[in-house]
Amino acid sequence: MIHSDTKLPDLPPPRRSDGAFGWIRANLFSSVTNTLLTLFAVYLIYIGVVPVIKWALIDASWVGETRDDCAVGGACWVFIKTRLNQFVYGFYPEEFYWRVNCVFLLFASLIALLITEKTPNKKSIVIFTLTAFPVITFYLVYGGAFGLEVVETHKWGGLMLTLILAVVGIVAALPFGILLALGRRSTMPVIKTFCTLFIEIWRGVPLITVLFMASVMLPLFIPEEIVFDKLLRALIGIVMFQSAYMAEVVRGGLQAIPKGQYEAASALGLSYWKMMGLIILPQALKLMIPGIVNTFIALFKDTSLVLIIGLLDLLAIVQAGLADAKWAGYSVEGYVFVGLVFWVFCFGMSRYSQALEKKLDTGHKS
Amino acid sequence: MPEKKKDLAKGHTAFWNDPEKRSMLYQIIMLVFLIICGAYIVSNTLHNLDSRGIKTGFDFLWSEAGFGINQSLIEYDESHSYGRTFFVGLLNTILVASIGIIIATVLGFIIGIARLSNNWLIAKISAVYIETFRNIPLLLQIFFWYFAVLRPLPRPKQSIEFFDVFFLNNRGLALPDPNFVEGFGWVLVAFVLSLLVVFGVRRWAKVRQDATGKSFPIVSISLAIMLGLPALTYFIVGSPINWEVPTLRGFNYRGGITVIPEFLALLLALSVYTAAFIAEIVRSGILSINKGQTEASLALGLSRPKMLKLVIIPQAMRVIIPPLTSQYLNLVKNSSLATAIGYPDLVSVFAGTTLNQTGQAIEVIAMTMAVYLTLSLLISLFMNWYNKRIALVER
Amino acid sequence: MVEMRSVNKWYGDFHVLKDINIMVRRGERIVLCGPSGSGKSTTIRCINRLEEHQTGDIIVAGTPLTNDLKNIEVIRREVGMVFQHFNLFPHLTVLENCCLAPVWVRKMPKKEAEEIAMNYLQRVKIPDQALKYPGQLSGGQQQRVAIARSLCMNPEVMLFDEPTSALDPEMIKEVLDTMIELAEDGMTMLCVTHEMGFAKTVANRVVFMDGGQIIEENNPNEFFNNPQSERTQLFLSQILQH
Amino acid sequence: MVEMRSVNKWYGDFHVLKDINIMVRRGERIVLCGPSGSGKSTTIRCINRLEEHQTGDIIVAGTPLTNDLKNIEVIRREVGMVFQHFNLFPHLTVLENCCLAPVWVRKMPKKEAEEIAMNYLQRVKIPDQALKYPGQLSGGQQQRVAIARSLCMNPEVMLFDEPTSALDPEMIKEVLDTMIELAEDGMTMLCVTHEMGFAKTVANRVVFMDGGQIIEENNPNEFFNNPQSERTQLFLSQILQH
Amino acid sequence: ASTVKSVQKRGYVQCGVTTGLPGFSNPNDKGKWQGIDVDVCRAVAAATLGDANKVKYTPLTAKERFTALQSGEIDVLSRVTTWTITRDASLGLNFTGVTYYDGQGFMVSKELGVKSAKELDGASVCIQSGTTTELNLADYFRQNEMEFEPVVFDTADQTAKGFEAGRCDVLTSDQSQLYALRIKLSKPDKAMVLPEVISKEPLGPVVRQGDDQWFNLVKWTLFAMVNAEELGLTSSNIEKEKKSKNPEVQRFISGEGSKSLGISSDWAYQIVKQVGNYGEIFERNVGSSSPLKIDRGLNKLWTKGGIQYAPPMR
Ligand SMILES: Nc1ncnc2c1ncn2[C@@H]1O[C@H](COP(=O)(O)OP(=O)(O)OP(=O)(O)O)[C@@H](O)[C@H]1O
Ligand SMILES: Nc1ncnc2c1ncn2[C@@H]1O[C@H](COP(=O)(O)OP(=O)(O)OP(=O)(O)O)[C@@H](O)[C@H]1O
Ligand SMILES: [Mg+2]
Ligand SMILES: [Mg+2]
Repeated sequence: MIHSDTKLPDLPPPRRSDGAFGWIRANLFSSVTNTLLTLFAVYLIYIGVVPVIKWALIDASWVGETRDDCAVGGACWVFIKTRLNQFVYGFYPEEFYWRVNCVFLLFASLIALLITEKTPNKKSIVIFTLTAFPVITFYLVYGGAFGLEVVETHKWGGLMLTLILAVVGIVAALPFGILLALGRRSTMPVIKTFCTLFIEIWRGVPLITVLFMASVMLPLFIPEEIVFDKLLRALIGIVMFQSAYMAEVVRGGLQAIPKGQYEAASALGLSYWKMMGLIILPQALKLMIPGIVNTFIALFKDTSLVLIIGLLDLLAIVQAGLADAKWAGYSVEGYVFVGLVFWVFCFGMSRYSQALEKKLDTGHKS
Repeated sequence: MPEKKKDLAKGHTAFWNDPEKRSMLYQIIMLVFLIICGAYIVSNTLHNLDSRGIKTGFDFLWSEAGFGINQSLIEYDESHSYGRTFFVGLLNTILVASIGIIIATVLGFIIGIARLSNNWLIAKISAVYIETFRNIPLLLQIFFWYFAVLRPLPRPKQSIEFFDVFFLNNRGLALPDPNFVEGFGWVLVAFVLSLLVVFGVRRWAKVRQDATGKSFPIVSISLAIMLGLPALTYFIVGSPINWEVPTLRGFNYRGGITVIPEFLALLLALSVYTAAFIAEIVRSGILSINKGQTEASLALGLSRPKMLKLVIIPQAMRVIIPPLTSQYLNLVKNSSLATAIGYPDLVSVFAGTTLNQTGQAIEVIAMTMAVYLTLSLLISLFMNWYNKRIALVER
Repeated sequence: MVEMRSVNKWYGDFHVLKDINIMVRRGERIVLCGPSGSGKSTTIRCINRLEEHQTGDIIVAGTPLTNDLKNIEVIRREVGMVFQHFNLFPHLTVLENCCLAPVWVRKMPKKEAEEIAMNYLQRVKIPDQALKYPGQLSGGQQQRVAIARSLCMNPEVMLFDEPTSALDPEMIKEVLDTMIELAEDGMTMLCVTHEMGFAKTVANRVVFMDGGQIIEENNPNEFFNNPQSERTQLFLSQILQH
Repeated sequence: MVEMRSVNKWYGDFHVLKDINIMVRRGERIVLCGPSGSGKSTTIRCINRLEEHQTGDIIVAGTPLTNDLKNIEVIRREVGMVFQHFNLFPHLTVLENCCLAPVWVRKMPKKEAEEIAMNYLQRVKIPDQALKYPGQLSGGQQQRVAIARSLCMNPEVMLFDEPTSALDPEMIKEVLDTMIELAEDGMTMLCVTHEMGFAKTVANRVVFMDGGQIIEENNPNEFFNNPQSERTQLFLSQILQH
Repeated sequence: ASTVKSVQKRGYVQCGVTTGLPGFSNPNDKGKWQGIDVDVCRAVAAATLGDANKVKYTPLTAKERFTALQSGEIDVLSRVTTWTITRDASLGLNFTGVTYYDGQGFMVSKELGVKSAKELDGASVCIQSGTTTELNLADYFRQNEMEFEPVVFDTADQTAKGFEAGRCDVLTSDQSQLYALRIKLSKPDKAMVLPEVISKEPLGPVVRQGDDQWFNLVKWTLFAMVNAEELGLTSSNIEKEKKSKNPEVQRFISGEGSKSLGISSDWAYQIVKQVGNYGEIFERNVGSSSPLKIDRGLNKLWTKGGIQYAPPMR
């Protein structure tokens, strides 16, 4: 029995006869439990979100110069506005803001170039970002060459310091992380043991004790003649700590490279370091980017801990601003502002890493 | 054992080209380098300590501390030693970390599962929760919770009361403290007895379910027995516990047990923050389970909750455990941020006040780090053991 | 037993099932075949609501398949399904796999469920593997466990979605044998398969699908020896070349 | 060219290679066959030190294979190897894959290396794919790139480890053709393969291994038509059944 | 190594200060540090390097301060630090003198209606961790057989915030700090400082042991400032007084002792010129011309009924 020998036409799907209402039914009220959950969720939103919006947007004050310009009951964003420069640049001299801005601009454009798909010559941009860019940044921000006046590190602060700590931390941790990961996979027991111990110890202790050690105890361990800048010492602590985490990311990346790649490389006569440098690491690094971004997010958030050792990062400088008697009582605004800044950065990065992970995921199957 | 003759032409091999000798050389160089570095640091430190007249050694642990701590699980006052402050801090760290781990795990699992709910609103709220708390520094959240907890609470005089025995105010939550008097032994006996009974009932219920398929409200009955029997005994024997109910005297409630706001804030911050990460782990763990498993369960007629409980979660655990372990480790380490709001944990009490009063930074920091390393190690060991156990079931 | 009346289904804008009409009576054995992507899997997955159809009616054992969760539950209980990739639960033993649904869905005593399970395991000839984990079995054995697992729910209809296509040749036979036995015992079956030998042996009717529609439906004899439609002829010539 | 003298190898306690003696003269083409797990791969992997043998001598192009890194380097330069799974470098283009070793190991100028590479790509008939990435090629094309990559180092001997077993049937032919051409040009080859047609066409000798030992060694004619050992006969009967 | 030498080589003094305490060391809107403790640092820099601005400030919490000094992270700790025997004797530190005679007191919210510290039985007390106050507090309550709950914070700011949020009934600290913290409250009038002073808190700069030259330098920087006030030398008149006939003034300006201290001979002149004498510093930072308006009290010169007394410069 033939049903129909002609090809039936492709019809468009039926419009949901029940429209938005049907969607709501299917997604919110499909069963009793579901309905209860929905009501619960609506209640949560009602008690959680409504007052916040009222406080932060509707009743808030935006214009003015002093606290008298702020209405009671709403958020006083005036406070943030008047101190914004300080929150971004710390106590960096105002006349030199342009130097920091240049770095911000350069950094932003490099990042933009790196995350867009179709940038030509990505390799050289990566190399530029990892080598020349830090040098340029150093001379621009710190000065001391090309006729730029020196700006001491203790004047650095705010978002700028947060970014510097995080970026330097991650960039410097990468090579150490790679070495440690290679060491941990080594067949030489001494090196393997050392790297494993190093990684596990740094991963096992809280960052604030590491920062404490770096900031006030490090000078005990080195000869009196050698002096390090405080910021530099905090950075050393962060880099040590971070390289342990980075090593684990790298190890994961290395493990994902099939054994055949190692064999093919040795069969072609490449030596260990050439094999690593030309074949394994370039492939592994690509796989590691999501992991690196995630580590970076963690580090970025952790930079707020330098407050405990007296560096004026974004959180610390906002707190210092809150201590100003002229603005006493606006701490919520301050914290919300800091939270928002951190959130925007971290959320953006985590979205990027998720997208990347997805891409790599499909990329592997094909 | 095969007899292994080491191979030919050994004599010809240049020392530098023999990989074994070469790796030996590397290792010796590394070792020497490490020893030199170590020696250098040690000698510098010794020299610096000496030239600056700083005392060393662990004698300080036995001298009187002289400062107060507002939460201690063991008996402590100003006249106790610095060594004891170490244990006070350690126990406080363990307290907040272990409760934090439990809450974070429960919350994380709930939210991770809710994230996959087919109720659109619930799924979205969970997503917002995760994305919010994951992306804001913990330190900031601790500050937030501290002031969020403190601000709405009244002063002690206007405390919020529950049943005249619990009092909530900005000094914390005051609870009655049980003092055991004679006759309490019977209650204990009754409790043990009730445990035995419950155990028996559960066995019986399981046998009955296996035999007849009828399920038995085990949880509620067990609870009733476990609470009822001791309570009955308690009244029969004549209330052998003197509840020391906190009373308002002077500035504050005295007597009883007080849960301080620092603890609450830290606990909230740690659990809420870590739960966001755990939720993501749970979600990806569940998603990692092959779609076929879901389909097979549905085709067998299992409902969604049962499917999660019987099929998906047991398999997902294998994927979940390793990253979960590192979240636990993070939580323990993050508990050291207690120092920011003055919760008396190890870092705050020992690596803070004690270090400052004694000035013996090296000893104190070394002890502190050793504690964290040990805790990390213990957690890792336990989780690895657990992972092995479930992995075995799986195979 | 199973009735599909002008069922239509879309994936987004893609029209996968076009006006499908199938009627399976109690005790009937229907084989569904057709080229890859023709919508065979989708059809049988609609029957126990692993996929949702958009228009048309599906009625299983007298219960109409609607959005009502109660009905879906009833239908799923009455319909057993065997997948291409077995989909056994790897964390449970073979016996536990079989008992899971009877105990938790049918609220059967464990003892009884185990007895039934052993009974069906016997029927698929692997009672001795009951305490092993699926990972320890060969593909053919796993598929037989999957069949036993479905049978334990005592379903009215069994759906098979290419049960042998993930198996090595030696194993195909053992699974087909099991299925033939099942058919001989009078089980109602709706089976997607390319095993034409099986179709010839047990099917009451063969349904041929292409491009989301049913092209031809006939008894096996007619279907194989005297296909009516051009597309069927083409398909059969390809299949039989193998 | 390649000489193995009573080579023995253990994996832990497991004796994989037992007293292997193979002699490959310049221009000779040897095919190594035997059942799975018989140690064929291990044997040829010992030749360029992807595995370490424990006793016995291996001499390649006059250089003894010892722990001496210099010797290993020399040997690896003289020995090309093609793997079952191609093992191309996915992050480099085809051309870069080919030039990598000449540039970094032989320290050849890039220009020259590229010329040579294009030359060999021409020979394996895919010069037009030079700028693509391996992921964009079919399996057969990838394997031909792998052959070209080895040839670029201008090796004295080529080792092949089941170069066609991961390929679809249509692609097997194109790879085998490439290998036959190579053989006709006089390349010294040691080849693990189950392609008996290939063995008959080009091999000077066929070596049959089982259980880590060499069971039989003969010219292809004798080997296929008049196998001496029972195990060879069994093996051949299984292979030729296909 | 000689700290004087290394400071001169480096070109600046590393000075440990608080993380923010008005009147003693506090960064203003522009991030410029101000306060008595800061002026001491500036004076040390003026003496050592001839330029009061060559100071690098390291904000330290109470907990970090001694470790930072011990480790060499800072050259001088000028951070409202109380001079006690344990600190002097066993921490490897030396106190160079007293810049501010202080005593521990209590601040309470006026609402409580408390008039005396003796009424504080059972109170929760906000306190900064790692201070002598923490120890004195315990002593005081024990001695008066009262109970208390210590609520410990890391920095002065946080302590004040905790007090303001109602976490504790009482804030205890050195009296001067209480005044400083009070003006940071959003409603300073709601809080009052109780009359009791329960301890002696001599505050002064600290240096490491084992470098007597540096120790002397810091010590005599302080004395120079006190002596300058005694001699009537101020930053505005010292230029004129260069020609003064008074032999003591002459000795002061010509920089007695500069050789053995290893610094230039106008060191004392530079201190007064660039930073001022003790009285000026006091008035400017905490006295009547500051928001704190603290009475000089014990910190008056010995000639005026106080106990600020400096050995003669000869
Ligand atoms: N989830 C989905 N979303 C969109 N399209 C889908 C989805 N699942 C299947 N399809 C498409 O629907 C069509 C029918 O798929 P179906 O799996 O039913 O085919 P089939 O006849 O079972 O083929 P096969 O023999 O390969 O199993 C195919 O074109 C397929 O690509
Ligand atoms: N790294 C290893 N450790 C231990 N045993 C190994 C290892 N590699 C291979 N073997 C064992 O050595 C034996 C020989 O392996 P080999 O790969 O040489 O066999 P083969 O003849 O190439 O087989 P096939 O045709 O499957 O490739 C096998 O039994 C294998 O299980
Ligand atoms: Mg299908
Ligand atoms: Mg092999």
